[in-house]
Amino acid sequence: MAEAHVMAVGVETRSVTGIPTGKLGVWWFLASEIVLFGGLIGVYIMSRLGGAGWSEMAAHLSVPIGTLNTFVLLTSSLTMVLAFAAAEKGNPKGVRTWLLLTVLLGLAFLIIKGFEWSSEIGAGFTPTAGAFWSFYYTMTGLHALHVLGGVVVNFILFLAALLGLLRGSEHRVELAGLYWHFVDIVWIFLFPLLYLSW
Amino acid sequence: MSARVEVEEHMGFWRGYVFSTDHKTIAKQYLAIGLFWAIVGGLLAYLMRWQLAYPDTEVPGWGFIGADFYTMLVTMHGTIMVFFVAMPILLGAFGNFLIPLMVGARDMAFPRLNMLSVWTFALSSLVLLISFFVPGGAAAAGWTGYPPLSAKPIYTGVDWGLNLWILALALEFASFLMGGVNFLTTTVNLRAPGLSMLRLPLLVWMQITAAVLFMLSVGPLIAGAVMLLMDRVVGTSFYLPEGGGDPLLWQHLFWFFGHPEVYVILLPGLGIMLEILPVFSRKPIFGYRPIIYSTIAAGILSFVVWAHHQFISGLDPRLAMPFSITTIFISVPFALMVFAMIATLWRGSISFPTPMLFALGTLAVFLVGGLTGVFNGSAPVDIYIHDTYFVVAHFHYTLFSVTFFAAFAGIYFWFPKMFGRMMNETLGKLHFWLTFLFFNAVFVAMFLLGLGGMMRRIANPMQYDFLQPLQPMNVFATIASILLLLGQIPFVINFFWSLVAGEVAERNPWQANTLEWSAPSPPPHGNFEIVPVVYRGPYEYSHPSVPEDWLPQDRPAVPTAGV
Amino acid sequence: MARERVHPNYVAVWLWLVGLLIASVVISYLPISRGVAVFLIFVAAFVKAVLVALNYMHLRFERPLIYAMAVIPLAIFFVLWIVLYPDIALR
Amino acid sequence: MSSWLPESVSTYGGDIDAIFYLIYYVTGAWFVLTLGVTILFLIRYRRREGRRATYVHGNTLAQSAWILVPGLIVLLMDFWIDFRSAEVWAKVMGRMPSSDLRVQVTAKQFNWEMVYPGPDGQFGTADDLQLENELHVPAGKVVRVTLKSKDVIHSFFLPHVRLKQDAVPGREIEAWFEATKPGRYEIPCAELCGFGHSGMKGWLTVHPPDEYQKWVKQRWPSS
Repeated sequence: MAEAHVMAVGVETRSVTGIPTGKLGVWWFLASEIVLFGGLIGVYIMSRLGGAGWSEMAAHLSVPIGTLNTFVLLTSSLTMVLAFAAAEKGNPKGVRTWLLLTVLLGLAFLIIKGFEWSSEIGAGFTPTAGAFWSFYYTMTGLHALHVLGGVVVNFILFLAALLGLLRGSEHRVELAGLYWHFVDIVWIFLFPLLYLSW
Repeated sequence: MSARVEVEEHMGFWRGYVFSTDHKTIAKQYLAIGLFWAIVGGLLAYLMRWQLAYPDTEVPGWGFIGADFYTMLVTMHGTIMVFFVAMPILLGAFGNFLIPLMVGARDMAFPRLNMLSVWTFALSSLVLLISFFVPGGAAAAGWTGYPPLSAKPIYTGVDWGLNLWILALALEFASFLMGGVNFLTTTVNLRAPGLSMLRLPLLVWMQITAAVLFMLSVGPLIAGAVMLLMDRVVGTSFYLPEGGGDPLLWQHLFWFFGHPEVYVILLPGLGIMLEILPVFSRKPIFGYRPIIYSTIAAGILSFVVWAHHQFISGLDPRLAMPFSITTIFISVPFALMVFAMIATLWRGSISFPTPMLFALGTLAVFLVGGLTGVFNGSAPVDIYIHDTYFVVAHFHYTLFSVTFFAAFAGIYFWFPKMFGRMMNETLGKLHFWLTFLFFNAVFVAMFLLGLGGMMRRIANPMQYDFLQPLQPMNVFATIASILLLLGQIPFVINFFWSLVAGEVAERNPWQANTLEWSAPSPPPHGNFEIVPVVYRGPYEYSHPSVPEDWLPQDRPAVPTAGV
Repeated sequence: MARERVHPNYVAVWLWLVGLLIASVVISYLPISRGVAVFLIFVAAFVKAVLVALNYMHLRFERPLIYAMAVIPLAIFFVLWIVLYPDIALR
Repeated sequence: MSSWLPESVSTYGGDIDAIFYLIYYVTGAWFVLTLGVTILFLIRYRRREGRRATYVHGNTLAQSAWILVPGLIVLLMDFWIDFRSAEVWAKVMGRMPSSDLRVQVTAKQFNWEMVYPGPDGQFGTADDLQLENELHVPAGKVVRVTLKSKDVIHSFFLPHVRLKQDAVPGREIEAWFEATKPGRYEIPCAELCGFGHSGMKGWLTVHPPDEYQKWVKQRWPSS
């Protein structure tokens, strides 16, 4: 009886606005994330405009590796959205495949980033080697933590899909996707800010 | 059947009380942690006040206080009161308890996220508590943590204490971000049938505006805190000029958050007042819509005023006047809210139980806080009063009014709903008069000290010739502050005594209109027997069409009037 | 929600993204003035971000409330940028 | 109230105090009015048997005018305060008058280092003079202070002059004042700068012009 009562509490959901509650929650979370990365990027741009010698330091970054990593992350966004499309069409096999690919691409991004960091540190460009490097490691590090979080979430979803637990809650693929694409957008700006320009 | 029994029988102690997903239990957990920290913060204030009145003498019950220990006291008092008392009590406790009840929902939108939020906060509290006991002591760079003082251990002599301080704040922010997601989605999506946004109680409006302000302002500070921690631990120089950094950067990031944060605390406190005033005036709140528009205007303005904390910090002087103007303009929306509260009293039928006394006390105290803000907002006047006790007195008038007066009003008012029993009126009124009297004594004295030029955060005013004639004021403030602390004893007795032996409360002891009063006292898990249907706005008191002087939101079959 | 969602052509969007990525890398090596290059690179980044947000995050199909949640934060951190400019960039 | 503010001894101290009093009287009037009306209502409309509260919700424009019009008056008074403040701010912080004497003040935990350029008026030359915590200026002359810091943020506070300006490491911040009354005044640090913050202070000595010349002669006998 009590258990049923508790269940009733959990199951009863309302959506006054017509927007699913989960989606609303993720978007509120993303709103605060936008300000976080927006603020950090602003601080970087303004510090760089006010400082000297940043371009010389930035020139030591490897543009090919950065480009490759951008490509990896862009592609993982595609696989993520294809997983969502498969979920909506009721294609569990597609969901599994595309989610697994997304997880692998996310891991690939992290591994490439790890190699990049270690080669930079090996060349003496540690976080304390200059203002640019401090920002570089902080920004890419914070972003990589977000990627890691996304990989974990996507992997859990993949496991759920594998065990057939995702049936009836396919919308979670969309929610995880919103976060994943946001992380992708952050990188879309970090790449030119750190690697390409000025 | 009381909910407590049901919870105990069917969920066991751990799921019922500790790892509970029920928003009411979570609210009580926030309240308990917040009240614990309030006691700690109050004791720190006692130590500081003693040192200021009788410098370098033994504090009764403690011992001698050195200048470095005093700096730690200042820092931790501010941190605790803002982040670990005001936030958990006003948002964590009242927001969590009231939002689902007032919107007619069975729980928050994400109950498990809510549990995660309170436990993240508990962890954050633990980290802050540990920071007192690490070698070097707790953080001592001011609650604003300005680098370079905070960026290098050698400047303060505090090493891990300050790192843990940053960590505790980061966890606290994460906790309230999770809470904010819940507040917003619950209000937007889980409202009961018939409950449009313009029928929401104003407290809910205030809580969600606060949640939006918090979520949109805290991001840059989180980034800034990561950078500060990197400076301390990794050795970068984001804020250190010798490595190309800039100390002013932190001030921008801190106050970009810090000023909206003031309203994050203020608005829920005003929301409590706006709920209580109509109930005990037996009148609709005056100007429901103008109040909402004022709230939104104040929220937007709060993002463009932050540099008024930095007028003399080396800020580009051209920036000062725009910020001075926006700051002074923010008096308009708050003036409208105060006028609306006063207009609510007009031709009411006003009674004075304890919650009403505290609500009116909040009004009086907040009025002084708001008016003295104009002095700080005027850039030239700020040149003189910046970093003096005038500022200290000003922000205690604004923040003490909501954190304590409004919170006490809320506790006396919703105690029957939270715990199913009434609080004692005699003790309550005694508590109010002691608090009101001694609060004003303490902080009027501080205004005068500030005008005399006494700087903030100095451990010994007797070291300055120009402050020595003011010393009797310091002694006066200290005696008053000790009496203010002792004045809280009736509350503590009342709280615990009423918890076990208070008069059992009925469903709607104050004859109020909002939805929480149509749930049992205390509400069971799931809150309502049947989900209420809303027919009208929340403040239909003394409506001409009914013989009683109240008309609950969910009572059908009466022609709708007003909002 | 029973409303059937229109799916944009996700692969075509991806091709655009990759194309813009290559374009921005190429621009960074072109012998043109830094100002123009930086401008073009950030236009490309902005277009990429908008493409992802509209198509992959489905902002094209969302209600005004979700739009507001995406756009208002941009306005807010932009205020911070403006004030940081005279104080940090021009110090 | 005037007995609480320290005596003003600078040319712009009076302007700042004037704004202070303007705001004091404006907000004081609002305080008395608002609280007076509140107390009046509390007494007049207290609960009595047989009387029912009036149902007014204040959402129509005609009703809400009762709060909007006072709100508009608040706004007008805000404009008044803003305009007066902008004038004084421009005078004190907006422009730097041509100076008669320059001093470099470098803050460090927990002292003020005052560097005088000497008779040649140039810093970094052999005749520079450095004093710990002692600032000597003539009355009636514009003194330009260049604030620097060696470690953390300090704040250069001259309560009697109504001057306060943070000294930020990595920046050179200019401030100025013109003292009007000879005397010896304290220079506390107003920004938390560590455990020695309390007690970090220097002395500003304002000399009458002839006495100042004597002090200069004594310090730089060669000139």
